[in-house]
Amino acid sequence: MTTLELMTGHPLSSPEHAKYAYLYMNRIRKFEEAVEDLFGRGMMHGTMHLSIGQEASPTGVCLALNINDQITSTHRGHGHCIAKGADLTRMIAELLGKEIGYCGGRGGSMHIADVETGNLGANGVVGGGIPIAVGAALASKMMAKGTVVVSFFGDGALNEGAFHEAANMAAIWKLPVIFVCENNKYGMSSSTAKAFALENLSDRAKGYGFPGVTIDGNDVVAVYEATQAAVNRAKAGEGPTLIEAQTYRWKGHSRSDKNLYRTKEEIEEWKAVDPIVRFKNVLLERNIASAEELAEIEKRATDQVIEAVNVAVKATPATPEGLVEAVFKKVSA
Amino acid sequence: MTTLELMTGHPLSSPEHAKYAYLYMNRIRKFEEAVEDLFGRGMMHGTMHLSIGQEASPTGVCLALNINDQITSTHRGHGHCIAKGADLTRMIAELLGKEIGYCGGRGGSMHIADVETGNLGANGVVGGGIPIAVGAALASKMMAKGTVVVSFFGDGALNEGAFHEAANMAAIWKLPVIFVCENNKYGMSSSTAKAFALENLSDRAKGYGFPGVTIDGNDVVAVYEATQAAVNRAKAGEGPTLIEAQTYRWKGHSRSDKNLYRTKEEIEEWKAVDPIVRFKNVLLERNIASAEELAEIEKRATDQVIEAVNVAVKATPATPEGLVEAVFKKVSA
Amino acid sequence: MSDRMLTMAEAVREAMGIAMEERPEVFLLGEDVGIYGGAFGVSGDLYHRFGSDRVLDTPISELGIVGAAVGAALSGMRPIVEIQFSDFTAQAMDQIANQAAKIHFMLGGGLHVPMVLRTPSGSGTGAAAQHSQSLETWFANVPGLKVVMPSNPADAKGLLLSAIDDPNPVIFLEHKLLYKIPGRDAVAEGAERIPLGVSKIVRTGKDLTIVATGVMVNKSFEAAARLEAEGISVELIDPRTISPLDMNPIYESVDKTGRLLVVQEAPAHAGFINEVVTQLVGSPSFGSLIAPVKRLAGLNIPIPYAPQLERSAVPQIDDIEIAARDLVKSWK
Amino acid sequence: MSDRMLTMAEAVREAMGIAMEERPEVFLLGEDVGIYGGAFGVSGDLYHRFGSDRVLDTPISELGIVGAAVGAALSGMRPIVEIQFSDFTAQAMDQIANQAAKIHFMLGGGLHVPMVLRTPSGSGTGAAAQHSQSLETWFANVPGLKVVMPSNPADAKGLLLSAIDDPNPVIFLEHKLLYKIPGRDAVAEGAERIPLGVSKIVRTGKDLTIVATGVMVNKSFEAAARLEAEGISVELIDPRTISPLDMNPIYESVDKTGRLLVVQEAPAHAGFINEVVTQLVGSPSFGSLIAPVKRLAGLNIPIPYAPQLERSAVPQIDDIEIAARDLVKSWK
Ligand SMILES: Cc1ncc(C[n+]2csc(CCOP(=O)(O)OP(=O)(O)O)c2C)c(N)n1
Ligand SMILES: Cc1ncc(C[n+]2csc(CCOP(=O)(O)OP(=O)(O)O)c2C)c(N)n1
Ligand SMILES: [Mg+2]
Ligand SMILES: [Mg+2]
Repeated sequence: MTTLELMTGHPLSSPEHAKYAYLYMNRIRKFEEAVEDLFGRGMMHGTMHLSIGQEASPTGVCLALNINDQITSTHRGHGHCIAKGADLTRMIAELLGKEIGYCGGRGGSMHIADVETGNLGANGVVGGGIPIAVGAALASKMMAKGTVVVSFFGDGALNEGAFHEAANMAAIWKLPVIFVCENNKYGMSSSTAKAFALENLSDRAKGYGFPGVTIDGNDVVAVYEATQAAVNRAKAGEGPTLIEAQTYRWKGHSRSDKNLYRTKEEIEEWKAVDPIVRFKNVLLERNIASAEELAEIEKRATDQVIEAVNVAVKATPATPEGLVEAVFKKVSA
Repeated sequence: MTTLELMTGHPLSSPEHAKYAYLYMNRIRKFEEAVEDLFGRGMMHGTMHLSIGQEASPTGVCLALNINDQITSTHRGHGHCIAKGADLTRMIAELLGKEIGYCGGRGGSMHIADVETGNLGANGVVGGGIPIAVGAALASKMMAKGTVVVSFFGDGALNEGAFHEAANMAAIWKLPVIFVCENNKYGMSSSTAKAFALENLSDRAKGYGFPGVTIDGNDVVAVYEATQAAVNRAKAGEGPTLIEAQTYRWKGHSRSDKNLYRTKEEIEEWKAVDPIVRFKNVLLERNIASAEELAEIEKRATDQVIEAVNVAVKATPATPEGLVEAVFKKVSA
Repeated sequence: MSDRMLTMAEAVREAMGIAMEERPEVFLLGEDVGIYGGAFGVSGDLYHRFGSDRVLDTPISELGIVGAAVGAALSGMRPIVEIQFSDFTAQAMDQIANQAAKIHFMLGGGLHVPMVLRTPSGSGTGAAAQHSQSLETWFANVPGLKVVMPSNPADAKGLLLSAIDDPNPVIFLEHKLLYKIPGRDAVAEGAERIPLGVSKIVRTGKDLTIVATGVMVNKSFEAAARLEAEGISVELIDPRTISPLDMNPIYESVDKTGRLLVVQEAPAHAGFINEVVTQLVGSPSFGSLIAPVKRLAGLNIPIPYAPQLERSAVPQIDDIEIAARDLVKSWK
Repeated sequence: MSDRMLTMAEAVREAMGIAMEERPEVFLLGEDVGIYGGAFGVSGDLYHRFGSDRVLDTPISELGIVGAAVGAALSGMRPIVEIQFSDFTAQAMDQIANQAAKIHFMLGGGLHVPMVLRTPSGSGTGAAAQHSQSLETWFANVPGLKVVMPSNPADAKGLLLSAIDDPNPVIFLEHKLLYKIPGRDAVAEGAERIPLGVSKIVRTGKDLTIVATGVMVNKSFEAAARLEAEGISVELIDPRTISPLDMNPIYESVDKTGRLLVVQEAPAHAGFINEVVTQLVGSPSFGSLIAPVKRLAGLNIPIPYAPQLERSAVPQIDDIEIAARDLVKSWK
């Protein structure tokens, strides 16, 4: 098991928090690199959507959440899942179609859910998780749980009817939900410049009557702070917030992407603002951690991912037995 | 045939325009009263959604349109249909299930379409016409028709995903479409206060990046002026406008409404701002028409509706023959 | 006549009330289910009994409503969704078919979606093509959904209580024509459940088996009563839940009668009743048939508005009577 | 091998290109159909050939996209919509089923909707439950839609040209597994149409009739080739359009073979192939059957992700071979 004690709090509130944040960003990065490698070596099936370059957003958001707080995630969801505290081995095992995988091999990358850490699941449907998050927030309110729900989604998802209907319901019922739009500039090949007639996508919140903020999504501190403010608002019964976290995906949309819709220069520009390097520099500048300590954390992240891969590769493949029975949950007598 | 020459222009630009506007508001009112009566006498089937109290909006909007401009309409669509120039006899005939009805008895109140006057149809689906209007506007742009499309819909429809997706597409492609939201304060029993967290519903346009205006929807002049401005914008290639026309339906939502969700006082308040009486007073105050002339127009409207009913009642009922063949348009060889 | 001769609307309301009393996590949400009492009056006074939190009026946002129910169901609640007309499940199909139906399986079994989606179905009210569809086939073809089509108030009550208990998403299709007429049988007091997945033999007979769904059960019952007079004895079976489908009573019946007529309101083409035919044809009871199986279904047309047109679009009692008589007389 | 051995992606692209050259009112819209060339590379270079107005990239808004196509179709254009995965027609079902399918009929015949909705369908790519469905039954049960399921590039080209010509909405389901493999037959040059509503006899035989749809036609063809070696002669029929459905070649075939196996990828329960069975059973050819009709279909489960699971979820060549052999050997 690679799961660690989950931490909550400002990434700069203590060296432990800082190292935790740094570790998690690195875990996500290393995990994604391992996934890419497994695909490249033909060990993995289906497709994949890597979030390399976007690690600050899940990490910063989840630092503002407790284990009972819930999230909904997306096709590009490995980072959300990891940041919320999922076990790397069971994640890799899922990607490899193993029995110990989070979905028993039935879901794959686009459907990983770790119920124990409050992850209601990645979702293969763009926008599909947003109404579900609102429903979870409704349950939180009805049951007076005191929890919040974060719905992660991309810029493209903002144009789905699902966002609209869910956002309005959250607004009128003042539900404890936070809409985190990871604006990585493209929905597949569709640039936000073409898909929106808005300066800031967070302006979309104006149409529903709740606040929208645009933040530097490659700055884990900014992400944390915006989320924490939204959590406070949600817990005070003031309703939802839309956070537009501006970021960038370094890799293609998925396996089949030829990157025809963007330039090499643009990709390079964004690589220059690597969220991991940026946070590292903050930690070094402020003397929160030494270069050696950070190198050690990077290595720990790598080791954890390698171990997860090793265990997962050796695990028993899922078998078709019982699939038909697995469709429905048994009615208890 | 009761169809008149259609007029375009400011309702106060000439006495003819003023009388035309007055006639049309009265035609709508009398038509709706006749429908209510036919229902009451058990001559009509299905359900009905009356727009009594809302006559200024279709009338004012359509004065800014030409016959080639298109509209999409709603379940509460008699007024839109009449204002766009449809034949009253064929409308009543449709409601009575007659062969000469606009839909040959296949559609009824919720589906009346008069292709010749550019009415793409009432729609039984809340929000259903909005994406269709955007598509018609896309065709107008692609074919360089120079026409505009108006989509009429209610306040309730603003919360459908259909509005959202259509509005954004219109915004990014700067399509010549005008969204006319007839805010009559309720979507069935659901008040705008409960269904929205917005002061003005026109603020919803802010989430898409095009203008939204809130107007007095019981003032035919205000409606015309707002529409004309939107038409100008649309024709200049500047894209859509959302017009929120504030109005009120005097009658229940449909047959089965017990009016439990609103007060008698509220209804009375709105009756006091009857759009027809208000326009009449303007015309009298400004000496645009005399009381006698206006009474004559009212009578003309009544007569036209009575004649339509008389002809329609006697017309041949639609028969089931050929229904199966009517599902598809014949493939031409 | 007992005072328990409820209408379907009353029976459904009673079941919801019982479930809400039994469990705090049960709640109803939908358009106009509150003070309005529901477009067809089904929720009635529940709003006054349970308050606006548990009888929750929503904006006109079907996709959002079903999504909210899915999310709430995943998080400890047990929502009952009312969609005002089954036609508007079209707006919500992603949440119904791609989310609710698949989550338990696809996410590995750790989550489940105890949600009931109730919605008025069918034609006969002059509401035309967008308010009159019978869409059960859509749901029946989606693995992960259970689909219930009660034909009478007594069944509706017991089946709905089971549906609410069920840890899986259940689509509950209520035929509009049944809302206002009392059923033939008294509705049981109390909270007795009728299990999902059990076909009901509505009347026994020996010459012909009719399998019908929804309001067609009632029409078939009338037709059978008429045929009785001429000595034709009809066995009528109502599957009640079409997913899962209980074929055994159908096999047994056909083994006895040798003749099968299947009846549904939905369009014939690719419609649900073909499932009954196909399962029968693939079963040993195939050998019991002494006549070709006959199908009666809605025409392949959108439901038209005018009453004379609307009637022609779906099977009527006469049609069932004629088809049944023909099957018995022509095949000995 | 001729250079006209195109893949399905190439054939579909060629048809679109021809139609766009023939008529200025034809245009393609959908997510990433432009410079990206389509999620499955189907639109390819059309963007460069016809420009961004006629190969129109849209936001991720399936309901809006189909609605825009409906509105454009009503107003003189002839849109081809690409929905990236057929699963996301769920988002657009209102515009598909409640609007496009009904407008011509419901509005009295004065308007019509010449729109083609193309979308990749089916499993086999490891994309799991929300990207692998076979939803043809939904569309086939909606009056007013034509539904095409090409099983090979040559048919796809000719059928798509007819679909674009058609004044009615056509749902065109392209199986993903066929996109990248060349068909067995060369694709004709030019713009020849293959009419909708005509079943194709893919191979003739005398012992058994197989009716299969989509990629199952190809799997059945392989199975038939294997069975040939053991002296079992299979007649294989591909309906190609399932709505309207051309049953005559199927009747004739069953009259000859006396045995029928129907095969589809979609889940069995309430699935389309039941229509074939039911029509047959209600026809005079019922009397020609010497064996019960057999059905092979997807399991009633969401499509799972892992390859070993995914394979088990839908019929494979072996399954078809075994079922076919069994039918012939067990029923003489
Ligand atoms: C409803 C739906 N439409 C289309 C797709 C295909 N698709 C998958 S991801 C994607 C782009 C999503 O863009 P965005 O929301 O910005 O997320 P990102 O991929 O950039 O993280 C598309 C179009 C889908 N999965 N679901
Ligand atoms: C998609 C959909 N959902 C629900 C309904 C049922 N319904 C018909 S009219 C109506 C209220 C519509 O309110 P609004 O848009 O404000 O129009 P108004 O009736 O006030 O003119 C509802 C809920 C419907 N016809 N379509
Ligand atoms: Mg994006
Ligand atoms: Mg309203």
